[in-house]
Amino acid sequence: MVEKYKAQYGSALDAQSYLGQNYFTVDRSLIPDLLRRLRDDERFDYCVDVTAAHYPKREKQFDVFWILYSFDRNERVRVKTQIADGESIPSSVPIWPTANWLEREVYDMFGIKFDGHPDMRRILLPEDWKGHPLRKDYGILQQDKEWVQINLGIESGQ
Amino acid sequence: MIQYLMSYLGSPLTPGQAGNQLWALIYVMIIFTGVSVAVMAMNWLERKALAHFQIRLGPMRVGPHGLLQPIADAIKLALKEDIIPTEADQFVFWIAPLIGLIASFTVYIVIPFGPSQAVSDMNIGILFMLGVSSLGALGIVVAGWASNSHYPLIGALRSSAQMVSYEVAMGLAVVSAIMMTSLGSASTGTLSMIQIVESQQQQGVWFLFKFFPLGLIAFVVFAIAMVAETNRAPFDMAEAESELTAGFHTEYSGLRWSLFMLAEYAAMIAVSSIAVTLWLGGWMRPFPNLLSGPTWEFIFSLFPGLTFAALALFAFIGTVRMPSHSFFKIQKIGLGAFGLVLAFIALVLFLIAIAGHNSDTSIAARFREGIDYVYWFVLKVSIFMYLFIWYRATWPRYRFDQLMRIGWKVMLPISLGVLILTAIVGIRQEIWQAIQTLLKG
Amino acid sequence: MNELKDNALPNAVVSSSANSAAHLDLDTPDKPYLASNELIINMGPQHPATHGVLRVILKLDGEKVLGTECVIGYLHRGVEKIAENRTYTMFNPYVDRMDYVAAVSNGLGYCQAVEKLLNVEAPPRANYIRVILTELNRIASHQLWLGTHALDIGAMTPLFYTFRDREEILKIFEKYCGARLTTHAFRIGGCQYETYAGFEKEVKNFLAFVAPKIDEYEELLTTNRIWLERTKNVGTISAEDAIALGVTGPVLRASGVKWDIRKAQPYANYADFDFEVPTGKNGDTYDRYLVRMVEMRQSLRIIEQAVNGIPEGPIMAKVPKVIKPAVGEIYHSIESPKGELGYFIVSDGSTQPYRLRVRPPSFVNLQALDVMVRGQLVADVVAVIGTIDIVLGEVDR
Amino acid sequence: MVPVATPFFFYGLAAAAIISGLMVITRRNAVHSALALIVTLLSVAGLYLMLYAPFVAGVQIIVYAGGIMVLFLFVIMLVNIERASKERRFNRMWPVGLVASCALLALFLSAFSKGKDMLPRVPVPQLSEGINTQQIGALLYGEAGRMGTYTFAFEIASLLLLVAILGAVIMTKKRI
Repeated sequence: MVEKYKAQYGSALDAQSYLGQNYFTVDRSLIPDLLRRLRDDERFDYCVDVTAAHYPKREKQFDVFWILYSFDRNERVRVKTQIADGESIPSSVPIWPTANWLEREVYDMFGIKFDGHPDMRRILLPEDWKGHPLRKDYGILQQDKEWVQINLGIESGQ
Repeated sequence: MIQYLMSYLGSPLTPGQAGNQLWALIYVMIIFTGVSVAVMAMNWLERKALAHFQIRLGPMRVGPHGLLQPIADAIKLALKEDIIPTEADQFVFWIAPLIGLIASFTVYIVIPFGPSQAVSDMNIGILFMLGVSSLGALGIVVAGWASNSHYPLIGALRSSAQMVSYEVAMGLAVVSAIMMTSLGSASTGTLSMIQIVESQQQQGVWFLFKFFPLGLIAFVVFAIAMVAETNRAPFDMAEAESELTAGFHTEYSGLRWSLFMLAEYAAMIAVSSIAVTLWLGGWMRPFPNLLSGPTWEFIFSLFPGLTFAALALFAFIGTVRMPSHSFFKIQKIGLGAFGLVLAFIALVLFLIAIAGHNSDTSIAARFREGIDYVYWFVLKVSIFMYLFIWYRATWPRYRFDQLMRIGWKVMLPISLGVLILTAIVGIRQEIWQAIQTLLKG
Repeated sequence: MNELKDNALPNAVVSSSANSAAHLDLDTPDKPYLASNELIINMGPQHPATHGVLRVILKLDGEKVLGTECVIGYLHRGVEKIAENRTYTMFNPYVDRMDYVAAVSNGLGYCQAVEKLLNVEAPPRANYIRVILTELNRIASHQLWLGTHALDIGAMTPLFYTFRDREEILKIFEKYCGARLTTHAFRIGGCQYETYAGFEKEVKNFLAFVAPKIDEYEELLTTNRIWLERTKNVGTISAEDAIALGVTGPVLRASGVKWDIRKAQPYANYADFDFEVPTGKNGDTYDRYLVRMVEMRQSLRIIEQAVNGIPEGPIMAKVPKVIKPAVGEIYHSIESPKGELGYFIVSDGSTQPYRLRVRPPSFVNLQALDVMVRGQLVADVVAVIGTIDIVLGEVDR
Repeated sequence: MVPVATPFFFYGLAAAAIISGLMVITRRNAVHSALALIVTLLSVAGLYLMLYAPFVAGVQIIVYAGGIMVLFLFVIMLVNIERASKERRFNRMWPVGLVASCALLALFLSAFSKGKDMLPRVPVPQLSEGINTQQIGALLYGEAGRMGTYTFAFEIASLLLLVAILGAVIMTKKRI
């Protein structure tokens, strides 16, 4: 499987393994394509999770992860790609409907937009909240004081 | 004065028939207070019985074994802030609980607790009952609408549809019982509640067992429909708390809310009374024809006293079994006093029974009779009340469409079939004769 | 025109939620005069049957559900953000606060994920203790689910029965680690506490106690006509849909997919035990109920085997005092009572996780609510919410 | 059987019927109208009772006030009330209504002025309250082998109702 994809995509794809867990590090341009092929050809029919991590010091600030599982092969694989701040990424909702809320959560927490997502709104935080809490530059005690004052009527905003 | 009392007690007529307005008024007041107290007792009983079904204790703090809990509840509800939502239709919101309450209390006019122990014996008694109790649905519907909120509205829609549909099955079941009154050897049909019971006595059979199993089926249909009519579990769609928070009375609070509860429980007692009157021989004691004679009369007239004595015994056992901690001191005294009151009532009842046995025409005899009638009637009704609680503890709730399906596709055909079969079985001889003449001619 | 129509809806319509309900397609074409309206009902966040602070916006035609929209996040505490600011050891108690009904499972998943990252194994005795407690917790979680689910459908009594029996489990937890709900029972590398004296006996007593109780619940419900009518063919989800929506746990198994991480990718020492993975056929509420009932019994089997086979030995592996995993990332998941509970940890070599992601089963399963209730009635919504078995602490984290 | 305060009850009920009848057509809110209609129906039921026709009164309550009005309310609640109440109450049709009611008034007045001569002079037999129900039964269904006066009309009416029910079912059900 790995060889096949490596041959096709060349240097845009890199397969690695850490502590027995396999993952692909791929270029952003491969994203909807590779995921679709993983599902259709390799039977990774269950998208366990979509998530991200923030590296503010890097040029491409975000790592986006897809954790996939195949019922047939009883095997997990991770797909990982890097994108810059403000850049958007194709949504995987057409491939796995379950990505809907997961991508919304990523958007909510990191501010990464997914193109083609049917309902790109915040999910856990209120719609008009400012800031994306899981970015590293968002302090742990930080709050959207303005929102709290307006919506909850708490003067101190805490 | 005594003469006057005597003349009334000796009269076999209800105050309504005798045209005695004063007595009628007194009766109305007695029934009103009686029903209110019964509702309170029912409230306590329901919480206790439900609790014991569910391996818990229920109210234990207010009074011994929570006996004073209904009073505490009543005070709490009366003192609570009465909230009317700003967007609600004020007038309708205000009047809705009253409609329900008036409807469910008005039916008590015709409920016969004995041959003369009713406010009035209307010639259309059962029709009046069904009609007035169907007005109770209006209270719920209007309450749900007036709250101007979604859950009450859905609750109101559900309950109006439910009540109207189950009224049909209920009415047909009632008709088959009424039909039985005209199918005795020497009886004519009647709608009067008192005459229905008397007709059962004449025919020597409770309608439950008449044309077995037709009477039984009609009774079961009625028993199911009456649970739906009163919006009780498992048909409590209108106030399904897990779906509609509280259904039609979501926006109600305080006294107004308690009026709804009062109406609901009063309606429960009322429909149970209909069932008792129509199928279970009303006020009659078991086997009034078979085990007749003064001795049997005397034995059966001891039952009220025995019941109270048993209750007193329970209270005394409870007093003894209460832990000997200073905390329980007052409760212990309270329960003991309660037991004493019960024992005293039992004693009075025994005395009346004995006095009534010895003289046949005195006030005591009349009293004994009246007590017997009311006792058996209340006993039968309380079996139904217990069933209501039992249902609630045991069954999940039906879904609305399933409820309607049962109402229209199961209950209605069954009750219609029972009605037709009752008629055929009732006039089988006439039919047989007609066939014979047809064959001859 | 639209304004008029909105006015016509009684005031319970959530005007403030206009934007969150946007994709429900509220702008239906104008209806003729005296037409009946579609109702928009706001169920929750304060509603007796939404199991906490879930808010579901229902679009109804009469009583029929045309669409739902879940609004979540009322319980959001930023667990993942907290993790980035705590050391690995300090974060351990926080995971108990996610699925507080199955806190032991959460702790197990987290501890094992970090152990994997450190590349250590918990010693066998610790694994046995972990399995016993986790399975006890699974029973407790299912009991709580059963009670509340039955209450949603209108049966009051099972709630009290299940809570009575769950109490026994909580007593064992309390004796073992001092806490009943948020247990913090395990440590990274094993267990902190040795079992107390008489632990085995008490667990065995519990097994003997609870098996007839499960029969008791089944007696009340399994063949109850009303229960059957309320749960059969309600909230059906096909196996394909369930997989596509990432549904896991009993909900997936009830749809006929025989997949349990305990069997598929055994963790701890589940490979040593003999147990069945129950599956359903129709994927409806009733099948999910049956699957969970069987699961409780299977858990009893596992516990019995574990209690009988518990070995002597250490309960902690050799773990450094300061946990400082090497740079790398790891995903580890376990079968929590609700489904696949995963932890994805990115380590940058420091004492704190660089990024810790929790893959919550309730959150993902809740997504399937819309598929399950479309076209059903309002009463079914509460039944389905109950049957998915969500814990809002885990959905919102 | 002495009637109590008959004139008082008669005028009270009549006034209640008329006032609530007026409220039915003047209230803007359909639910208020419906409630007023219930009061009207109940007052009429009371009038029936005064005519020693308890069965008719009971049926009036059970069918109209209890059954039909609940269904009315059911329908009204599903309907856009706020909008209906914003519409003008007396619309373009009011001249027609005025003419019709004037004609009706004229008819009543002429009947009243001609007085009792129009009505048969035969005294109406005073029936006992007790047998009212049986008499209705006899009229509708017949008794002792004899067909009742209105048996045929009654059956025709029930057939009509059945047709109406079938029509309603067909109209609402998309697929039979």
